[in-house]
Amino acid sequence: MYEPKIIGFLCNWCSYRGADTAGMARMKYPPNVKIIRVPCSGRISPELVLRSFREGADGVILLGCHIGDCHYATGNHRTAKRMPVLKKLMEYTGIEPERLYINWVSAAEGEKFTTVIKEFTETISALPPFVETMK
Amino acid sequence: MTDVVSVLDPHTSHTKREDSILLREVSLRTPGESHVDMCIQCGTCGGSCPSGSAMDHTPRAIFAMLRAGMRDDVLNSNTPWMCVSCYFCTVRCPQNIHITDVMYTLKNMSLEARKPTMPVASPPPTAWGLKNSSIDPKKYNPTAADFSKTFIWMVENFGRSFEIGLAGVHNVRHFITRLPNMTPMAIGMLTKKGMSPLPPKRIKGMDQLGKILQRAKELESS
Amino acid sequence: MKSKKKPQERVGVYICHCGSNIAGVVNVEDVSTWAGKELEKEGVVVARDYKFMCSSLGQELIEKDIKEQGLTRVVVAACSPHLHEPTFRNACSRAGVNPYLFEMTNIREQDSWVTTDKLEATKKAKSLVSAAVGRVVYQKPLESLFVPIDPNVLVVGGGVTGIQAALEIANSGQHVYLVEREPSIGGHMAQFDKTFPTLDCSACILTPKMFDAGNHKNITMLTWSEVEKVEGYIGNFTVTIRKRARFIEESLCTGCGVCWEKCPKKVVDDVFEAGLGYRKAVYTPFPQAVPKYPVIDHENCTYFQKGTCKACEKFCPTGAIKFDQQDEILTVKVGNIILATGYDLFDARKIPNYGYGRLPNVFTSLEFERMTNAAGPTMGKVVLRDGVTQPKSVAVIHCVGSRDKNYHNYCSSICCMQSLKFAHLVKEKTGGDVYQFYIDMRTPGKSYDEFYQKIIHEGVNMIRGKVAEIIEGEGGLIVQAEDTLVGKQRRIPVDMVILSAGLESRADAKEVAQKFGISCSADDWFIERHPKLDPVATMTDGVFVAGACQGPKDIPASVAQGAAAAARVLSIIGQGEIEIEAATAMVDEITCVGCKQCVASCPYQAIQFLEEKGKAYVQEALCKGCGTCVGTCLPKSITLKHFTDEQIVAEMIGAMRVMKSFEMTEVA
Amino acid sequence: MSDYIFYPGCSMESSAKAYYESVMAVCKPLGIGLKEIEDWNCCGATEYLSLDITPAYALIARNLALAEEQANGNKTIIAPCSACYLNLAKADHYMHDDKAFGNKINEALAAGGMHYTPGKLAVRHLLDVIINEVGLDKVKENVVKPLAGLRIAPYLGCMLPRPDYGKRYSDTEHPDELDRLLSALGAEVIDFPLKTHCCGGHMTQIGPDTAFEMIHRLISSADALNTDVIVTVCPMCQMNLDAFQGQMNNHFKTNFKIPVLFFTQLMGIAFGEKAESLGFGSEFVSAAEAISRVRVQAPKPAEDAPVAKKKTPGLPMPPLRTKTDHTQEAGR
Repeated sequence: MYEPKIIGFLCNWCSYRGADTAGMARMKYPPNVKIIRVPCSGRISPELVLRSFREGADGVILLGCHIGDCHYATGNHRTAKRMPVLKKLMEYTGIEPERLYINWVSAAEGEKFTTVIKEFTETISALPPFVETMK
Repeated sequence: MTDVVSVLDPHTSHTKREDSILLREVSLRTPGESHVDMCIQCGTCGGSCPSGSAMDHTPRAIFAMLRAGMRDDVLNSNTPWMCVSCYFCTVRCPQNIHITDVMYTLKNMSLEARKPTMPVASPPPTAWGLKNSSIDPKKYNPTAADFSKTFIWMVENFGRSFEIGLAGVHNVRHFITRLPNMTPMAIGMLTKKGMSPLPPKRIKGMDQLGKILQRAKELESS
Repeated sequence: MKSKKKPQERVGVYICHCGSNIAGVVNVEDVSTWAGKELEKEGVVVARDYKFMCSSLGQELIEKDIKEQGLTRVVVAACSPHLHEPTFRNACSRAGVNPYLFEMTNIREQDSWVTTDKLEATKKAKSLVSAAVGRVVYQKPLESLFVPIDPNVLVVGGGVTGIQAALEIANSGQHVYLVEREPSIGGHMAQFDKTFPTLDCSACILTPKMFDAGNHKNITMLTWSEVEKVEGYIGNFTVTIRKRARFIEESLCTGCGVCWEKCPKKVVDDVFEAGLGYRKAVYTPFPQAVPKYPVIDHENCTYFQKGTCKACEKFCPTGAIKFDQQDEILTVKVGNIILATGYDLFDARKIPNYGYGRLPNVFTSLEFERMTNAAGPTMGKVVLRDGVTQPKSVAVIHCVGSRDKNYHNYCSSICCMQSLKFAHLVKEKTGGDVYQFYIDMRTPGKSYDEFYQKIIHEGVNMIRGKVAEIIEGEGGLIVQAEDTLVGKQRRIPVDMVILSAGLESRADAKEVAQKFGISCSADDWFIERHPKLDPVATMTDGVFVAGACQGPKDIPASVAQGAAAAARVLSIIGQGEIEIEAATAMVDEITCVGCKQCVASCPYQAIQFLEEKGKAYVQEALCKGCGTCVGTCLPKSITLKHFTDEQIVAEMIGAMRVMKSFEMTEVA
Repeated sequence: MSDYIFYPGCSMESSAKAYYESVMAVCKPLGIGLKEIEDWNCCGATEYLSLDITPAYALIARNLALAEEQANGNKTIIAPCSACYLNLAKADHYMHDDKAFGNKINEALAAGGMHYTPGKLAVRHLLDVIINEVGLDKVKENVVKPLAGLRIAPYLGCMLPRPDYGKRYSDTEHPDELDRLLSALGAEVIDFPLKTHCCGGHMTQIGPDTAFEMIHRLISSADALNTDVIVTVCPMCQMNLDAFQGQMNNHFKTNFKIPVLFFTQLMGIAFGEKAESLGFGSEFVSAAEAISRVRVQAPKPAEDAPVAKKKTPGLPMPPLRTKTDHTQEAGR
């Protein structure tokens, strides 16, 4: 059993605060996800996701505001369009598309945040380490 | 000097640990997420219950007793046995507690507490002969449990139930004085409804069903 | 994305114990020693742990180290940056380090509070510190831009909260646009007869405030109006308001009331009279309405629907009726916005077992408020639905739709006191029996519990139990509940039932939140910036919330919030100018290929395309720093300051460095 | 004609033969093909659950496993008895909801060489299928003898609308499905306030006094509303209200005589089927008189019609919630 390394890109306005909400409610989740705060999920370019894998991540989770709730009005619309394409590309190049996960978590949804993190960590744990798949 | 604890009501001497054990046991034995620990004692269940008047404690009180770890009192109560499974409490409960399902669990537990002297898959005795148990047979109304047992005895032997036999056996045992009252109805069942007084034909897969139930019982007790 | 040679920086790392909040789970001493040793090659020269980094002593520690050790970068591992990032940025700034050379990492909300295993938590803290150190060396000093603040203010919602906020601001000499959806300001408070616990007359205390607001030289009142669009940012909002056609020429109308006297069309008034009374098709909701001008409800007006009637026009002495009036679209410039949009009453018809809507003599709290109001549909008489019979016994049911996972999980906070008030009013007006069905009596507040005791003394029957069902029977209604203190089911026959329905967020709360760029909680209440310390601000600078739109509240709390929001706005106006986002995007003109993808992606139209150069250009004052353009730019020509690829990659490498080193030690 | 898997349940073989016959008679014209599960066993009613939870669910699940085996491409099990319907639905729900529990039950089934995939089949009651699959238009097409003038109290009992795991009914306390169906047959449908209250269930056997109390509440309420016939969807409800009406009368010294029929029996009448083929005559309180009125379509005696209350100009009532209200909320 290995400890998967997961990079979590979280929107500063919603999901990062959702993670804070989970903390304030003392909900528990596995420590594998390393959270990187970004102003908006739309900031994350496909290259950054791929770079995470190159630097040794086993999974990448990208959490933004619910569609319609974006702090910047439409930043997350880009995420919603961009990331499914990236997943297809990953599949094409032989990276399991499950290694990238996109969801919307608001500042109030501490519980949803916890569930999402738990489930994603489980998913990634079930996969072999990323470096092994690339051999 | 008298020990302070000894003069207190026995329930107050429960440790917190014991209390939560009972609540957790009920929760674990109920399928799905029963939310039994979430009760806020609002009384919606007790107010909704159509057979509440026949219960010695309202369902709400039972939940409080579970929380207090009052195992014997809960398992001696007739409350679960009076439940008619109308699900009013379940859909109205503001805390989404699956009250009807919890009542089934409590019935299971209540019978289990009497198990050493009680064969299951046969027409059961009317008196329990409980000697080494804290369960008080006098406080306990065995009619309901008995009805369940008679019913199951039929299912386990034929694969199907038949009402007239069931009602007959049951009433002879428990409501012998009501029989004169019942006779016209029984005759009606036979004549008007054309029901047969004989047991139903056994299902073909009786062997298979027996094996399944046997395995299920093992799983239950494990 | 090519990382240049690592800059030589002197980094200070500070680990906060936060009392036992962090130190109780994370081994902070271990983290700081580790950082001092293992991260030395990353530039760490000082690593300390301290009980409370946010205390003045903790801040002084940083300032001292900057001066004495010549730190060029600072990392604090403590709580969420949403709480203390400004604190530490200021500390750095005081000691001469640009605030953007500071990085904060969250080892409380996102580590010690969410991780059970102490070793795991310590390891995660190390990983987070390593990430922050990795990033901070790539951070660049940034200078903030300052923009002037427009002193005008927009207040949305003309209930008691909005009126209070508007008056506070207007009295200080600033101009306020007060927008109200209904024909008159006043809100829910105008509908009530008495207020708890003092039982003073609601109208008597509200109408003077309404009058003041209506006549204030600094308040532009826009009733029968709604905000359509909000653009801009703190200090510089442009707001588009639709002023719906009243079909009344305000400059001519004297409010004499002839029009509604003569109007032949009677309509059930489901807003102000809560469905219990009638109004005409041309109406003011109530006699003391502010402004005094009526509106014509064109959906019900005979002329608009059938083409003939015009009774109002015929009788209007000043010729103020204008059937051809059109909606007006106004654009106003404001610097700050206060939302005070209030609440909706829970729809009691959703609870089938209470029979509201099916059983005539089941009333909601708002209906009963109108019934007891001397100016209401029954002239203040408490009667059954037939309009004449006085009930001999009344049941008041608490927590209708509140504290119930099937409807709303929260406590509506006002219903206990409101129900006790109803009990008093029924007793006073009919002398009948009153039964209060409650789950828990919640009377926190000045003089509230004393009021409860007074009501018990008046002989009200208190039954602790949530009502299971209300059915017709025994010539009236039967209320069935468990009296939980007795442990028995009770069936109590009464003539009338009042449902103390809970408060819920406005049906369009989500839309409104989107319009103003703020967020809603799971129950659709507007979310404040901090539940304790910043209750009226929101995550969007310049937009404030006050009153029941943020959560259930009684009148005193709403008024206090209205005033609080006004104070916050005035303090911003007093500053004259405001710092805006320094982390803006920037185009590298050398690599830009002029594809214009970024122009289309920008939510703020902040990116211009310079035709003559064939390059994109970011207008910094408009850029809000979301970085969507960066994610879109194919040749990677756009950088978002403070969130550059270099910084993000360094952060992730830093984080994973620790995970890797641990794996190795575990294997070894 | 679409096919459904059919689980009749024990009562249909004995006390509720009338239900069985009438179900068969009305399903045909509605295009509902019923394929009975071969060698099904009793669902255990509420009794087995009281005794031993795991075997109880295993007992129910055997039927689900048989149905899955014999499904032949069909996805829906129709159970006409409310208790059977709920038990089957409940087993499916919990096996799906609580994975560990589902595995346990499947482990028991494996002892008999069987398996059920939770969530594979939809368990539905006949009423729900008629309303939501077949549709009332199709029902109306088949009506040749409208039940005009017959005042019916629709009575659903508990286990159909509650807890309603599949969210198939409009409400858990005042659903309108049966009302709409009976209206489509041309009957005069009473807004029966106790339509989902309890019939007494097994209390007739274990605590008759309580049961009589509950039956009395239902029957007297129906009587106060000038009901000609109470219509049920469940053999247990029918039995309790019909067969125990006499004993209840003795207990309370009352003399109610309200016939209690299955909804399919009245559907059959409206569809022009012969009363004999619909199991009429097997009820304790004879429905002959009530039905004869429909057959000759005699107008109702004036004095029986409800006296319209003179409307005084009272306070307005809130409007009733509509279907659109429900759907709009679901969207919120």
